[in-house]
Amino acid sequence: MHKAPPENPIYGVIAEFKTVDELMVAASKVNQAGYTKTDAFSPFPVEGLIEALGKHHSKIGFMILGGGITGLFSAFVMMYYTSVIDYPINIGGRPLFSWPTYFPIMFELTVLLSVFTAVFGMIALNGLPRHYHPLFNVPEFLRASKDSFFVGIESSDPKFDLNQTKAFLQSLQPRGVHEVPA
Amino acid sequence: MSQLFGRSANTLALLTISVVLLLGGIGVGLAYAIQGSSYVTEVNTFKAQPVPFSHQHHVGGLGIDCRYCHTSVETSAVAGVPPVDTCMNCHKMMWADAPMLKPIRDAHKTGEAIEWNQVNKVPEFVYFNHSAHINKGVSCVSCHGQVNEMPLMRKTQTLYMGFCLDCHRNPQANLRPVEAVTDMDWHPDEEWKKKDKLVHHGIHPKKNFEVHQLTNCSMCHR
Amino acid sequence: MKNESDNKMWRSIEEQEGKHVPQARFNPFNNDFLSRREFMEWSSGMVAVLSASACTRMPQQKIVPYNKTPEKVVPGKPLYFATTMTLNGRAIGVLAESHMGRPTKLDGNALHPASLGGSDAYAQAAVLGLYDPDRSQSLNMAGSPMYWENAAASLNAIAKNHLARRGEGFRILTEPVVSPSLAAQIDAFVAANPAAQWHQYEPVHRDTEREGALMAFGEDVASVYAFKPAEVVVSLDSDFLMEPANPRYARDFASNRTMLQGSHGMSRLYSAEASPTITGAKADNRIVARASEVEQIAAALAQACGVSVQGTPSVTAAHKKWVQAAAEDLKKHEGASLVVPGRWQTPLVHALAHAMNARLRNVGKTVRYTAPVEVHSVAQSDSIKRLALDMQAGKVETVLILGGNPVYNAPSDVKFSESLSKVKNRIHCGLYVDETASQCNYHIPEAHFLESWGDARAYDGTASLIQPLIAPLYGGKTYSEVLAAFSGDANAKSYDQVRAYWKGKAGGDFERSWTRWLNEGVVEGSASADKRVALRAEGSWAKVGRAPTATSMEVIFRPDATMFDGRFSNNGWLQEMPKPLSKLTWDNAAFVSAATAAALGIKNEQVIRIVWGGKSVDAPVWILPGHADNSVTLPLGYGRTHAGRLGTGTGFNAYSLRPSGSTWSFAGVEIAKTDKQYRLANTQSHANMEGRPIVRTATLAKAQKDHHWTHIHMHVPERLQNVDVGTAGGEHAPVAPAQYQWGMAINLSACNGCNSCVVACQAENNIPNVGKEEVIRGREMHWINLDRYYEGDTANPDTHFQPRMCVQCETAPCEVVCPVGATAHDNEGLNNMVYNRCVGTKYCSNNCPYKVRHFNFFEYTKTITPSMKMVQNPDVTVRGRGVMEKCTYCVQRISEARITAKNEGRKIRDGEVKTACQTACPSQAIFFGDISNPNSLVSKIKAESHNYGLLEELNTKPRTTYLGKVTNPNTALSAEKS
Amino acid sequence: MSQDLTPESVIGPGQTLSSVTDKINDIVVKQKIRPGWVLGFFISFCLLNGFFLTVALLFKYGVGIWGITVPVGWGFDIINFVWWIGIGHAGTLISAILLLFRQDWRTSINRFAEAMTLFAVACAATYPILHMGRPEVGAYWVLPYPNFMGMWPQFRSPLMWDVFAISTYGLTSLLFWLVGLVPDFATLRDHSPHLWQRKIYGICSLGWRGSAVHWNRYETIYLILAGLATPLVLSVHTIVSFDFAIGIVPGWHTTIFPPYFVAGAIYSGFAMVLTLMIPTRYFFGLYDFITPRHLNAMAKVMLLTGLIVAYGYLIEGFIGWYSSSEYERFMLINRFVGPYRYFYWALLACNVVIPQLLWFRKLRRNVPFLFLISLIINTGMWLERFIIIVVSLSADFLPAAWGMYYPTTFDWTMFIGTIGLFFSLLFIFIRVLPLISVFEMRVLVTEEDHKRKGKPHA
Repeated sequence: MHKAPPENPIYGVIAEFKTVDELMVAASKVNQAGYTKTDAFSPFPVEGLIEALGKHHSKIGFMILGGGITGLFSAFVMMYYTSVIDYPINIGGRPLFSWPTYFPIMFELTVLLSVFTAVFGMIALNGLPRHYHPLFNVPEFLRASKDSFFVGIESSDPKFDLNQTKAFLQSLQPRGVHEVPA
Repeated sequence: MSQLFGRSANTLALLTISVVLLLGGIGVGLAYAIQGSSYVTEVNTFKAQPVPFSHQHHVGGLGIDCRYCHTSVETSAVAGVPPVDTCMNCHKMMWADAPMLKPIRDAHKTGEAIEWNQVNKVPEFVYFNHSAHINKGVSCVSCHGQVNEMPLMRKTQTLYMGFCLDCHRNPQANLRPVEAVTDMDWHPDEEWKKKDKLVHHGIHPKKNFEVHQLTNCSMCHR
Repeated sequence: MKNESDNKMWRSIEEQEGKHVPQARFNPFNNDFLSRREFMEWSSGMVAVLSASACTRMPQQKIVPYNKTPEKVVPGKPLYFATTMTLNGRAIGVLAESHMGRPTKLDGNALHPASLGGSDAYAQAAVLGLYDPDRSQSLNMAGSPMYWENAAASLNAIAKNHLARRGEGFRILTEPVVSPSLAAQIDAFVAANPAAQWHQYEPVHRDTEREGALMAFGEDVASVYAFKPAEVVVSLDSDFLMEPANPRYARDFASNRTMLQGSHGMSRLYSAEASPTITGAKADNRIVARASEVEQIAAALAQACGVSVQGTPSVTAAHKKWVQAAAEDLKKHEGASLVVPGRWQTPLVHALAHAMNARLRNVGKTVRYTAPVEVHSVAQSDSIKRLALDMQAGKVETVLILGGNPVYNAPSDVKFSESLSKVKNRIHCGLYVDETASQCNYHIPEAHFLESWGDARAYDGTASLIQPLIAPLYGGKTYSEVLAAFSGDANAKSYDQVRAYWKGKAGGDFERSWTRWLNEGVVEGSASADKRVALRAEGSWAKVGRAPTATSMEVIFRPDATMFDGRFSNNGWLQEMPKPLSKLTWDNAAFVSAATAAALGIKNEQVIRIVWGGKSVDAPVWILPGHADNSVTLPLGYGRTHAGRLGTGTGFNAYSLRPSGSTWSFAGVEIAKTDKQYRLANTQSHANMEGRPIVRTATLAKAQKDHHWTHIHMHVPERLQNVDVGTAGGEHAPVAPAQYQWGMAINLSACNGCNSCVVACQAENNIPNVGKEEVIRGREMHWINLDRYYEGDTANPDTHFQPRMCVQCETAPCEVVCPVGATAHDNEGLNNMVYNRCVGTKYCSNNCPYKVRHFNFFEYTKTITPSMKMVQNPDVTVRGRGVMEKCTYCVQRISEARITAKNEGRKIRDGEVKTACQTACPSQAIFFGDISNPNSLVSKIKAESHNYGLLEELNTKPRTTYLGKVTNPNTALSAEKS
Repeated sequence: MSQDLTPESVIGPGQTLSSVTDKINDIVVKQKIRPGWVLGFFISFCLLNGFFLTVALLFKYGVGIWGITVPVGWGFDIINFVWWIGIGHAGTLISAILLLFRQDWRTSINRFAEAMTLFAVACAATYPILHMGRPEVGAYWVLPYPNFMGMWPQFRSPLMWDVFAISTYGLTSLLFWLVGLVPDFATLRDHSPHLWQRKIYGICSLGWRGSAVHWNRYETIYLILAGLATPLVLSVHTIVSFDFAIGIVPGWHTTIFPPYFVAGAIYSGFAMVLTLMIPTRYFFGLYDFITPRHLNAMAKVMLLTGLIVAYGYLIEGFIGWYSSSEYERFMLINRFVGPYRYFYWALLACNVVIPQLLWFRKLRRNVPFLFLISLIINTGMWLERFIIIVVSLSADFLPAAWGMYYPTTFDWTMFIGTIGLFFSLLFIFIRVLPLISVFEMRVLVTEEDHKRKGKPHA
C-alpha cells in the first residue's frame, strides 16, 4: 500500500472489508461517527446498506409516475386530435370518437414513457456515464466489482481529517485502508 | 495506475451523447426542410420554355382574359393549353417576324406540336377538375397566383394534399363571385365580405356535417 | 402440398426462360432469376427507396397541345360515336367512348334493335382487340414487306390476268357477308368475272337452320323471335341467350321474367339439351338429352302438338313426361308460345320447330320470317368443301381470302391447308398473321372495325353504319379497299364505297339522313320485311329416323363461351374471363358428366384421348354437372398455333376432329385414358352453397303466396336485423345524409351469367390481367365475381348465378382494420378505396366477408405494351404493385355526373349515372341510383318485398342488395326434379 | 420462501463470490472459440443470408412470391410473426413477473431468457413491415407524424395497436436487459485479461462503481421496470390476439383469444427457453447454475400454460357450437375434417396430448425428454397459428370465394431465414456477454451461505 505525499490533493479514504456483514457494521459505525460525505461500494446490491449509512431512499419513483401520466395523456390527445379534430373521416360508420379503441395505445405509451424516465432518470441521477473516477486510482478498488466491500469517506466531509479519519477506519478492522488521490 | 480512461473521458461521453441526439434532430428537421423546399416543390422556380411566353405581358399588359386561351377551363377537367392556331390569331399580324416567335411560326407551318414544360401539376392519382372550381367561384389566383405578374410561368403553391385540404376544409376565404374568378386584381367589397359565400355558391355548409363532404377521399381520388 | 406449389413456381420460371412475356400472361420471373447486380440493387437499395419516398420530386412532364384543335374535341371530355360490330353473320350497334381520339370502351347502342343498350362480352372486349400488339402490322407479299401501292398494283395485275379468262380460276372466300355495300361490290366483281366463284365459310355456321327452312318451306328464311310476348318457350338444344351479336333475345326473354314493379307473372322455359348452356341454366324445366336424342324428342313434341310426323320417336319415360307437359303448356298458350331449335340440331328439328310454331299460331306473333340476313346464304360446309376439292384438283389459280381462318377451322376432312398449297396466288386479308395468313404468299393487314368504314345488317335485317374512331394503327385495309385494288383502284376509300351504296338506296335528302344514320348508328326503316312462307305438307319431309344407340360415345362441338370460334384467341380479357358454367380460364376442356367420368374412371384435369376415324385429340377432362351421359363436349376455338403471344398454345384444337358432315355432334368416338395431367385454371373451387341463404330462390307459386319469402330469419340480435339503407353508417354514424346516397340492386331472376358485366367492368376500370399461373393461385383481379352455384343432383342440377362485387357496406368491416385509412366512407355512402394511400397489409381483404377485394400481388401492369396503354380509361387510376383494389360503383362516373350537375346548377337526374356493369347487362338485372330519393328507380326496386342483403345478418348493411331468384317450373314435372 | 418449498438449491455447493464471477466471465473473456460454436454460428449465418436473399426478391417482385392469395391474405408472414412474438414472452415474464414473485431460481436464467426475448422480437418485428405490399411507404405511414399530405394513421385498426405494442415491448425489453448488464460490464471492465476487452467493457459499463446510493436507485427502478413489464408482457399478446379477435372471420372473432394467446405465448416461450438452455448448459458446463430445479420449475410452468391453452381450444369448440352460428359451426367441422385436418390433429397432439407427460415427476427430471418435448411444443404452437390464420380464412362466408393456401419456397426460406437471424444473434451473445447475471448470482451466493451458516440475512 503506497503513501501519497500529503501536499497532493486527496479525494478521500476508503476501507476494504471481506464480507457483507463487516461492511454493514462498518457502515453504521461511520454513520454514528457523524460522517456525512460517505459512501459504500459492493459487488451487488445490499439491503439496508443505505439506511446504515444514514442516507435516504431515492425519490425516482415520482419522476416515473410523471413520465407515465405524460404518456397516457399524449396518447389520448394524439388520437383524439388526429381522428376527431384534424381530419375526421367516416370509417365503417363508426363514431369519430371511438374511445374504446384508444385504450391499447394509451396503455402502451404510458408504459413506454415510464420506462424511459426510469432508465434514463436512474442513469442521470447516478451521474453516469462517469468513466473516470478518483476511486479507480486505487488498484484494490477493482475488487469492489467482484468479492470485496468498501466504505469511503470523502475529503470534502467537514469532519474529514486525513490522519484521524484513516485511524478511525483502521479501528473497524478492515482488510485495508487506502487513500484515494483526487 | 488503474484508470482505464483519462479525466477527459467523462466530458467526452456526455459530448458524444448530446451530439448523437442533436444529429437525430437535425436529420428529421432536414427531411421536412427538403420536402418543403422549392427544390422538391418547385415553387417559384422558373422553367425554360420553347417560347418565353409572358403572362405578365398578355394578361397584365394586354388584359387578355384567361379563357381566351384556356378555353375548356369552365367546361372540362383540364383548362387546356392553347393550340398554335390561337397564338397565330394575333401573331399573324403583330410581331409577325419576331425571332422569339419563330418556334410558333414553324409549328404553324409544319404542323408539329410545341412541347411546353409543365409547371403546375398534380400526381396522376389526383383528379382535379377545373370546371368544378371555376363554376363555384374559386379564382385562378388561388392556385396559380398572380400570373399577371409573371414574366415566365412559375408555381406559387406546393399543390400538396395539405394545400388542397386547407381550402376544402374551409373554402370561404377563397370564394368569389363567379364572374370574378379570372379577375387578377379583384378585391372583395364590403357586402361580399359579409356574405356567406358557401350558401351563395350552394356549397353545403360545413355545419351540416361532422364530416365535410369536400374532404371525402372520393372527391379527388378514384 | 408444399412440393406441388413449388413445382408450380419453378415450372413458371422455366417456362419463361428466353421467352418474351406475353402482355397479359403475367409472370414476375420474366428474365433471369436474380442477377448479382439486382441482388445488390435490392438488398442495399431499401434505404435508398425509403429515403427517396420520404422526399420525392415529381418528374418533369411535357404538355403537348394540339397544333390545330380538332372540331368537337374538348380536352378532358370523352366523345361518343355510334358504330357497328359484326360477329358470326350478325351486326350489333355499339356506342364507342373516345378519349382524345382513342376509343377506350364499347357499349350497346340503345337505338340499335339488336342491342337496345345491352351488349355481350365479345362486344365489350372488342376494343382490346384494336390495340392488340400482335395484330398483323405489315403488308406482306411473297414473304417480303411491301408498300400498299406496289401491292395494289400486283393485285390488279393478277385480276387482269384472270379477267382475260372471264375470271377463270379466281375464287373469293369470305365469311357470311352481312354488309350490303361489300356484297354489292363482290357481286359486281363476280359479274365482271362470270367464271370466278364466291365461297363462304364460317365454322359456327347456320347450315342446319338453312336446311331446316328449306325442308319446311322450300326456301331459306331467317327466323326472328320475339320473346316478350312468349309465355311458354321450348328450347330444343338452343342457346338463344348467348346468341352472338344479339343480346336482344336475352333482354326480351328477361323482360317478362323480372318479377319487378307489379309484374307478378313470368314466362316458362322448357329446355332439352346435351351440353349445358346458360339458356339451359335459366330453364324452369330442363331435361338432359344426348344430342342425338333431341331429334326424337322434337318429333314426339311435334306429334303432341298436332304435327303429323311419320314414325314413332323413341323417348325415355322421363323425357316423355316432359314432352307431354311442354306440349300441353304450348297448346294452352297458342299464339303466345314459341319453339326454338338450336343451330346445333338437325335440319329436321328446325323444320319440326317451324311446323310446331305454325300449328301453335305463333307465326307473326312470337316468330316471324324474313329473307336471310347474310347476302346469298349458302350451305357453308359444302361451299368450303367444293373450294377445297377444286383447289386440290388444281382448278384454282388465285384464292382471295377475306377474313376467316379456314386453315385452322375448316372441317378436318376437307384437308384445306393441303389443298391451299396447290394454289398459285394465295391472298389473305385479316387482322392477324394467323394459321391461314402464314400459308398464304400475300397477306394484307385488315383494318379493325373501329378503324374502318362499312355497314352491316342485324339479326332482323336492320342496317347500321360502321364509322372509324381512329386512323388505322397498322395501315390496315378494309375488304372493300382490297377488292377495289383488284379492279385497279388502289386509292379507293371504303368511305366512298359505303356512301355511294347508300346514296343509291336513300330517298330524299341524303346528306341529312346520312348524318342522322351516323349519329344514331342505325339506318331507319332498313329492317327486313316479313316473309310469308307456306309450310310444305309434312308428309313430304316429317319422318323421324331410328333411335340412336344410347351406349355409343357421342362427341359434341360447340363454340367456346369466351373464344367463340377462336377469333378472340389473343384477347386477354376474354382469355381470362371465366366461362359462365365451367368457370375455367385460359383453356378449353373436354366436358363430361359425372356419371360418364365415373364410368370411364377419369378425373378432372386428367388428359383423355378422343379418337375417331384415325384422328385423335388429347384434352383435359372437366366434369360439368348437367352434361349428358356418354357424351363429351369439345369447345372450339383453342389450340391455335399462330394466334399471338396470348392465344398460341392455350387449350386443344377440337377442329382437328370435326368433320364437314355432322359438324355439331356425332356418335361412335373412342375415349382412351392417358396418365397425363393438365393443370386448368378454375376460378371457383366450391359450387355448393352449404345450405347458406346466399342465392335465395323460390318458385313462382311460392313467391306469389308469400311475398317476404327472401326474409330468412337467422340468429341475429333484434337490434341488428333491420338494414336501414339510406343513412350511411350505423347508429353512431358520423355523417348527416348527403345530397345523394348511392345504392344498387341486382335482380337474380334476370341475371343469366353471361359475363358481359365482368368484361365491361374490366374495360371501364383498367383491371389488369394476371395470367394462368396467377389465376391458379386464385389471384384473378375481376372486380365482379360471377358466382355459379349448383343445387340438387349433379346429373341435372339447378344452376344459380350471382354477380358478387363490393356491396359498399355502410358499416364496412374492411375500413375499420386499415391502419392508414386507405379505405373509408364518403358522405354518399361509397366505400372509397384510395390506391395511393394503400400500403397493402391485406387485412381489409381478410376482414371482408364478401371477399370482393383484389390485391396486386405483382406489378401486373408492367406487362402492358405501349399500344395496350391506349385502351386504359384516363378517369381511373392504374394501380401499381402491392395495393388493394375493388369495385367503387364506378365512382369516376358519379364524380363526372356530380360536377356536370353542379356546373349546370341542378341535381343529378335519376338514371344519369349508370355503372359499367349496369350499362352492359343485356337482361337489365342491375339497377343503380340514389336510394335517398324514394322516387328513384333503384329505390322502387329495393322496395320490392323480395329484396334482401347478402350476409345482412352480419350487420354490414350492404348498399348492394339482391332480389331473390324466382323460377316458374311446371308443377306437373317439378315433382321428380329434385 | 422458495427454498423451503423445494429441498434442492438453485445453485451448486461451494460456489463463492469470486468463483461464480470467474466461471461465468471466463466463458466470455478467457475461453477459446470452440469449433462447435464456429459451426453453429456458420450454419445460422448461412440461413440468415437466405433471409436476406428472400427479402431482396420480395422487394424486386412483391409479396406475390409468397403463397398468399385471396381469400388467404395472410400466410407464413403473420403466422411467423405471432409465433416469434409468442416466444418473445418468456424472457420478460421470467425476469419481471418471477422477480415480483421473488422466485430466486429465475436469477440464473433471466439474462439468457431476456436475450432470447430480444432476438425473438427482432425476428417478429421484420414481418409487420415486410408483409406489406408497399413496405417502402408503409414502414413510416403507420407512424403518426405530421406530414404534407395532412393524413394520419387510423387508430381503430389493431395493426396500429401492434405498431405501438411491439415497439414498446421491444424497447422496454432492450432497456431492461441493458440495465441488468451494466454492473456486469463493470465486473468485466475490472477483471478481463486484455486491455482492449477492459476498454470496450469499460465504455459499456458507463463507469459503474457499485456505490450504495447507485445500487439503491438501481434496485428501485429495476423493481419498477419489473412492475411495468408485467402488464406490458400480458398486453402485447393480448393486442396481437386483437388482430384476429377484432376481425369478423369465423375462427377469429372470439373473446377467448386474449387470455388464450397470452397463455400460448408463455407456453411457447418457456419451451424455447428450454430448447436453448439445455444445450448451452451442456456445452458450457453450467450445471451448478442451471440446476434440475430450474428445469423442473419451467416444466411445471409449461404444464400449467399448456392446460390453459387446451382450455382455450375447448372453449373455442363450445362457443362455436353454442353460438349456433352456422359459419362458426362450419369452421369447427372444417378444422376437424376439412382439407387441413392433419394440421389440426397434429396441433392437438403437440400442444395438448403429449405435454401431459409432464405430470410425471420422473420425466420432468429427464433432461433429454424435456428437450424433445420443448421442440414438440414449439412446433405445436406454430401449427396453432397456422390453423387460426389459414384455415379460418380459406373457408369463410361465401363458398364461391373459398380457396386454398399453398406456401412457396420463399415462404420457407423467409421462415428459416428468421430462425437463422435468431441463432446468429444468440451465438454472438453467448460469446460477448455474460449469459448469466453475475451480480445477481452473487446475491444468491451470499444468501446461500447465510443459509448454510444458519444466520438470518442482515
